[in-house]
Amino acid sequence: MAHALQASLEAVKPFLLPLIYAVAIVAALPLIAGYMVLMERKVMAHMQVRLGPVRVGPHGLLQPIADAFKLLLKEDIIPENADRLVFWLAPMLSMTAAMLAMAALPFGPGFQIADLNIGLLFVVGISSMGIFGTVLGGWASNSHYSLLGALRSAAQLVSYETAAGMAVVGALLLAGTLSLRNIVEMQENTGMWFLFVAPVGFFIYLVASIAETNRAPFDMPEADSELVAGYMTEFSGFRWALYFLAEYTNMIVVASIATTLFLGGWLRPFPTTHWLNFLDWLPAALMLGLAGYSLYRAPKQPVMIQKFVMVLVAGMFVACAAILVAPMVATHIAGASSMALLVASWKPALHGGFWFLLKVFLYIYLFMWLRYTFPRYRFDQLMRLSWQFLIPVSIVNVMGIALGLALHRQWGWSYWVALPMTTAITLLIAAALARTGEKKEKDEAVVGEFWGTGRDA
Amino acid sequence: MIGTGHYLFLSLALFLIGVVGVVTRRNVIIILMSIELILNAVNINLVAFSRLVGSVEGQVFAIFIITDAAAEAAVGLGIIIAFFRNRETVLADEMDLLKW
Amino acid sequence: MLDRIVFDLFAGLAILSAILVVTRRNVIHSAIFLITALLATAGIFLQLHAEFLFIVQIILYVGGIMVLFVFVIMLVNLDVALHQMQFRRQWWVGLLLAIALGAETAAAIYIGRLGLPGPETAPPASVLEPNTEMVGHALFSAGGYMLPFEIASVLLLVAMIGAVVMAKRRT
Amino acid sequence: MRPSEYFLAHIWLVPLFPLAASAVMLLFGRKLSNSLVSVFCVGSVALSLVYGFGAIFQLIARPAAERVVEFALFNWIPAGPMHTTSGHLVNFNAQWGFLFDPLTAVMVGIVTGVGFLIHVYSIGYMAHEGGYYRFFGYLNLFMFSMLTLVLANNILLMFVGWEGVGLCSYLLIGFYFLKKSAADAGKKAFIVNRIGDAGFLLGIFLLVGTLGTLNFSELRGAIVAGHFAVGDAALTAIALLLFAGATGKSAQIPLYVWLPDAMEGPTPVSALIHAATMVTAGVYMLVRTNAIFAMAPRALAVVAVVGAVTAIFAATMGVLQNDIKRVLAYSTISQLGYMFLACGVGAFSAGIFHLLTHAFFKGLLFLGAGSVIHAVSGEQDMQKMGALGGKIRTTYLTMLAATLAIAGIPPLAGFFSKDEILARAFRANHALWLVGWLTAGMTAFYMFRLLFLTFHGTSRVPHEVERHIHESPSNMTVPLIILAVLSIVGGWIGIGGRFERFLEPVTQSAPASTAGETPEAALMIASVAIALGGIGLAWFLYIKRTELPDKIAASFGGLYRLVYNKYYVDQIYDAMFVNRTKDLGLTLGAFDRTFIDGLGVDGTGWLTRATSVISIFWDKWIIDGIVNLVANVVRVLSIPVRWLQTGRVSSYAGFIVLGVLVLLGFYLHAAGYTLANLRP
Repeated sequence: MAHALQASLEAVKPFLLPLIYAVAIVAALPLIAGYMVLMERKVMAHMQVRLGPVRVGPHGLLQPIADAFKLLLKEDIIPENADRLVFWLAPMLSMTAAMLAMAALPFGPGFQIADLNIGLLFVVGISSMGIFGTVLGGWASNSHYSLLGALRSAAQLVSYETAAGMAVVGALLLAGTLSLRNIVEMQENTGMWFLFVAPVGFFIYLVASIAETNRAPFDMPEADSELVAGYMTEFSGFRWALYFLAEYTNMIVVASIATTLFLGGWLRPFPTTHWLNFLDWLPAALMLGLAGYSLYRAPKQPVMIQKFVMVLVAGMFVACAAILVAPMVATHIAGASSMALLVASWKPALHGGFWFLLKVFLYIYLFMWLRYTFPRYRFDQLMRLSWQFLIPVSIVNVMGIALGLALHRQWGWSYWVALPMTTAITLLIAAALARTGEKKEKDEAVVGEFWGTGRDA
Repeated sequence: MIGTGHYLFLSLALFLIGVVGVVTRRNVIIILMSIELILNAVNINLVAFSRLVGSVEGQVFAIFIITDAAAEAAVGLGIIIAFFRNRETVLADEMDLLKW
Repeated sequence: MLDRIVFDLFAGLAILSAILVVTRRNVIHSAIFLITALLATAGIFLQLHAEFLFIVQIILYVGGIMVLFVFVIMLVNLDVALHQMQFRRQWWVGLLLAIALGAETAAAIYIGRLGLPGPETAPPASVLEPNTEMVGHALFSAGGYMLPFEIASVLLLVAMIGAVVMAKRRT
Repeated sequence: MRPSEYFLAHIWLVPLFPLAASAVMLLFGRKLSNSLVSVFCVGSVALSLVYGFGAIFQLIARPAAERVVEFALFNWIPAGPMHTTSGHLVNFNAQWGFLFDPLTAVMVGIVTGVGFLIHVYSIGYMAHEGGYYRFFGYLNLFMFSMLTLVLANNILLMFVGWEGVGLCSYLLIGFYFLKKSAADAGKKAFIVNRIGDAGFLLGIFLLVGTLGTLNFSELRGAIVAGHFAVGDAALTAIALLLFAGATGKSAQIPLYVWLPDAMEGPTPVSALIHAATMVTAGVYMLVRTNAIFAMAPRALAVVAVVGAVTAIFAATMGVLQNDIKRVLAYSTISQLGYMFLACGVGAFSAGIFHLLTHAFFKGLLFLGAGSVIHAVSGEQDMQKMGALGGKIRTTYLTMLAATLAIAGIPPLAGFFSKDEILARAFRANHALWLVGWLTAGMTAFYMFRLLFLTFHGTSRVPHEVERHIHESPSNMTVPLIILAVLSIVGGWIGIGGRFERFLEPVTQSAPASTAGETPEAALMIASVAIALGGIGLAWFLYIKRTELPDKIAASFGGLYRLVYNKYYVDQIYDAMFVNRTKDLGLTLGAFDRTFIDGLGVDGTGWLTRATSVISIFWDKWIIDGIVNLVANVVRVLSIPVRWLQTGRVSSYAGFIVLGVLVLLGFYLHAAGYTLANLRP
């Protein structure tokens, strides 16, 4: 009996850690998403010289919780003669796709659910299935706005996936592997993030990822001013919340991919240059700084409880700082005791996680920044950008990197001569393309007139 | 344990379902989908045999077949759109201009 | 054991959703079930240690072709089509033919079962590892399938142009 | 030919420039802008002007003995050996060749010079007309034909030009072909010319038969070689036939009727074709072939008489015309009569001389008339003019010069030439002189009548027209001035018989003027006197006592009406020829309808129809029967196939499945499997 239990435990063991991670991610995601919303609203507010939500909790810190409750308690409306099955299926599809993509992402050296040998393709493919959530949802709710939004988003996603895919291929060539973990390690060996080796690819991916997550200035599918709320028009309450969640999860996913491919995943800047080692102290310093700021804000709070909360937050930051510092100082304090060694062994995990999340959130912050800076594109302009600029440039980029690597490996050029040179060539071609594109601005793009969303849209 | 036979029967089943779809349905789009089913059945066969033989070539062929499927779908759907514009229908047995 | 479960799961899912594809009245539903069937097939591929094919199936079929299908369905969506007769008048003929063919093929396979070595004789999964690299080599090595690959790319190009030409609105 | 004489060597280019220009115009003219058209055409004419005058000067530069240039571009009609009626074996060969001698020089000078001036004038005159390019295309075509006519070295090539100018005249008279009168006038001109040309052609045939050559330079030699006596019947016949052609082209009795109507064409056309150049072709032809006429005194007598009669006859008609251009037309006819009179009395050079001066002042008169018409916005009736002298001064002065010239007032051009002619006529026959003399008086009278009615007296111009009476643009007035100068000084080249001597090489065979003193001075005074008399009468009637003309008209009612209606000649012609021809046509038409169509064609048709009944039966029952049988067989056979070919995708797919089924079964069977193998 006990033996069988033992055996079954043995059988389960390899799945144990991944299960824990998965549960953790699934549990944490909604919260993170909620706070991303809050962050977005705050950023928007400050960019527009407002305060943003401040009512619920100190600085509106509890706003997301309130929103979540509101959404959960709302009535769940399914419109008349909508296609019930699909209407029910669509939001889940989006959410599932987004969540599933998370499975292969390495948040830290050890912190990864499954290190697939096709990890990158897996993430790309799975997240590409998110389209169906949008399209089917738009179709199912059987409303013109929704259908139009759905069609638009389908077209948009398909076209920008191509560009993003080609951009990813660029980094793929550099890494020579599909396993995300190995990609990061590859960057560690190179001693340089791929951002600096293949900048063109990174920027293409940046633009494409914005379009893929339907965010301004590419938020055609849910352009509020044109199509009420696009494919989400008929959704409300919990289903709508699912879409919302999926959207922000997608943001995290694309940000993580970008981080992993171009920004060196969990690595600190220039991981192998030793005179920069002091950067290891940066996380702790940052935490302490934040703690100081919240302490400084604390007396300014109007209500007693809020003052209290602020102090609490400060304390939290200090604790984080302590946790981050501990592994680095453990050996110095407690000598080479086993305990100290154990603590010290946490360092890569903790710091890696910190750096990864930091980069991810910076990337997302960039999204928000762009959103409040640029006006919305016209649909045909959007399509033209993808088909007539991004995709050609990304293809050229792939060829350039391949050429550079060939020069490096076959002809033994220096890595740091070949790749910058090819990058320069790529940039030149891109500039030429941009020039011709401007000339073509006048006549309507084929896609635009095909979808009737040309000038008149 | 699963032998190659299982995969063969699976692909046979999918293939037959596809055939039934092609032969019996009137909606062209569904006919195209059934064709995709048939192609998938073929792919399963190929992969199963490549596993059996221990050579990767079967998978290569499967990739080629997927490429073909993509091309075929693109052209087929293009034809359907063009036809729909002219005749306002997608029913296969109304596409009988050949008859005359 | 686990292998068995996985296979039965995916195979059952594939066959079930395939049947639904052929029988549904609403085209969109058929499309959704086709997606399911394709995903199940992908699962089968995965079980056959063809990871690359698995992801190609998902990216190309599900992420590409099926999007195209759904797209066209929405463009061509006809409410009248829903109320028309979905099957041809001689549907039973087709059914009979299919069943006959199935019986015959099944018999053939059953007869030839002895020619098929059992799973135990099949080479270990490691033979096909690392899968992606092997496929890549087979595709791109000059001795391998380079030429067919290029031809396939030309085919895709031609198909693309053809599709555009046919679907573009004549103005 | 000397190497220095570039222009003489390239004389053949002169007609080519206008030909090229006209080709361009008539092919692509529609697409060209007016300015471009004018540049093309006037430019081409200017080029031929340069080449023409260059040639003339180089010809004059030669010593008098060698002033003949003849050469052929290519053999045109090499007919081979033939027998003449006089039994000579000659090798007939008509070349496309050019003859350039003093006579040609004069003609080329006139054609290119006056032609160029009139082209320039037309730029202004036609500026606001439709078919600008068409007009200039025709005009250049005319230049080509006329130059070919005068440059030809044989009658056949001359005839080509002759017909060419006829065609252009027809096209240009009918330029406003939407106007019925214009179209009719064109047709009339063409048909009347055909009559004359018929004579001309016969003359050419007879000439070929008699002399076996058509080259001008060989005529004299051939005549000498043929030992023809003076007054030889054949030569007389030839001469008369050629003269018939001349009467057609140069509007002599009885074929003059087309010229007045030809005034329907644009005024520059009247000036160039129907005053200066084309109508004088007849005279030129006579002088060209003077070798023949010299051998045919009877013919010459006919020419002289016809010329004299035409002169006075036309003059009388001109007296009562009110249409300014028609007056000029009749005046032209009568002046041509003068020229023929000159030729008739053997004064060929005098004829050419008058032709030259006449080209100047008559061209000027027409252009002036055009300018007047232009000024009073299209009015041609002199009754509605008057007192224009002050308003369009340049036109008035130039026309005054021309009128004086034509009236024969010394020292203007007309005086010299006309006086020459009268003198020679007096020498030949006093009656002829008398006629010429009277004509001179009438000419002076009606020309000044025209002048007074148009420019003097009280204005009878309607007010709305009067408001915008204006002088023509400079590109119209400049040619007027140049021509005025020419018609003043143009006659002086004849002083002391220089002109006659210049023409010697051509007219040498003219019968020496019968000796015997002629009172040159007296004749001179007489002609001047009658000219002045005519002028005075005109002044008296149309300035002094303006009411008189109507009184006179009333008192001589019958005569007046007779003359006013041009002696009813047109009506007579209609009655005699035109209507008879029509009747003949109708009769023939009726014959065709009844006999040819009715009996022949329809009858045959009916017969065929009748016989075809049989073949109908055959086709219907036998042929078609077989065809239908085959078709039916095929149809019956095709029923099962049609059942298979549903044309539906799905069913074809079904058949494919069936095929797979059968094939697989076959293979299994071939592999020797049976259901027994299914047993485990």
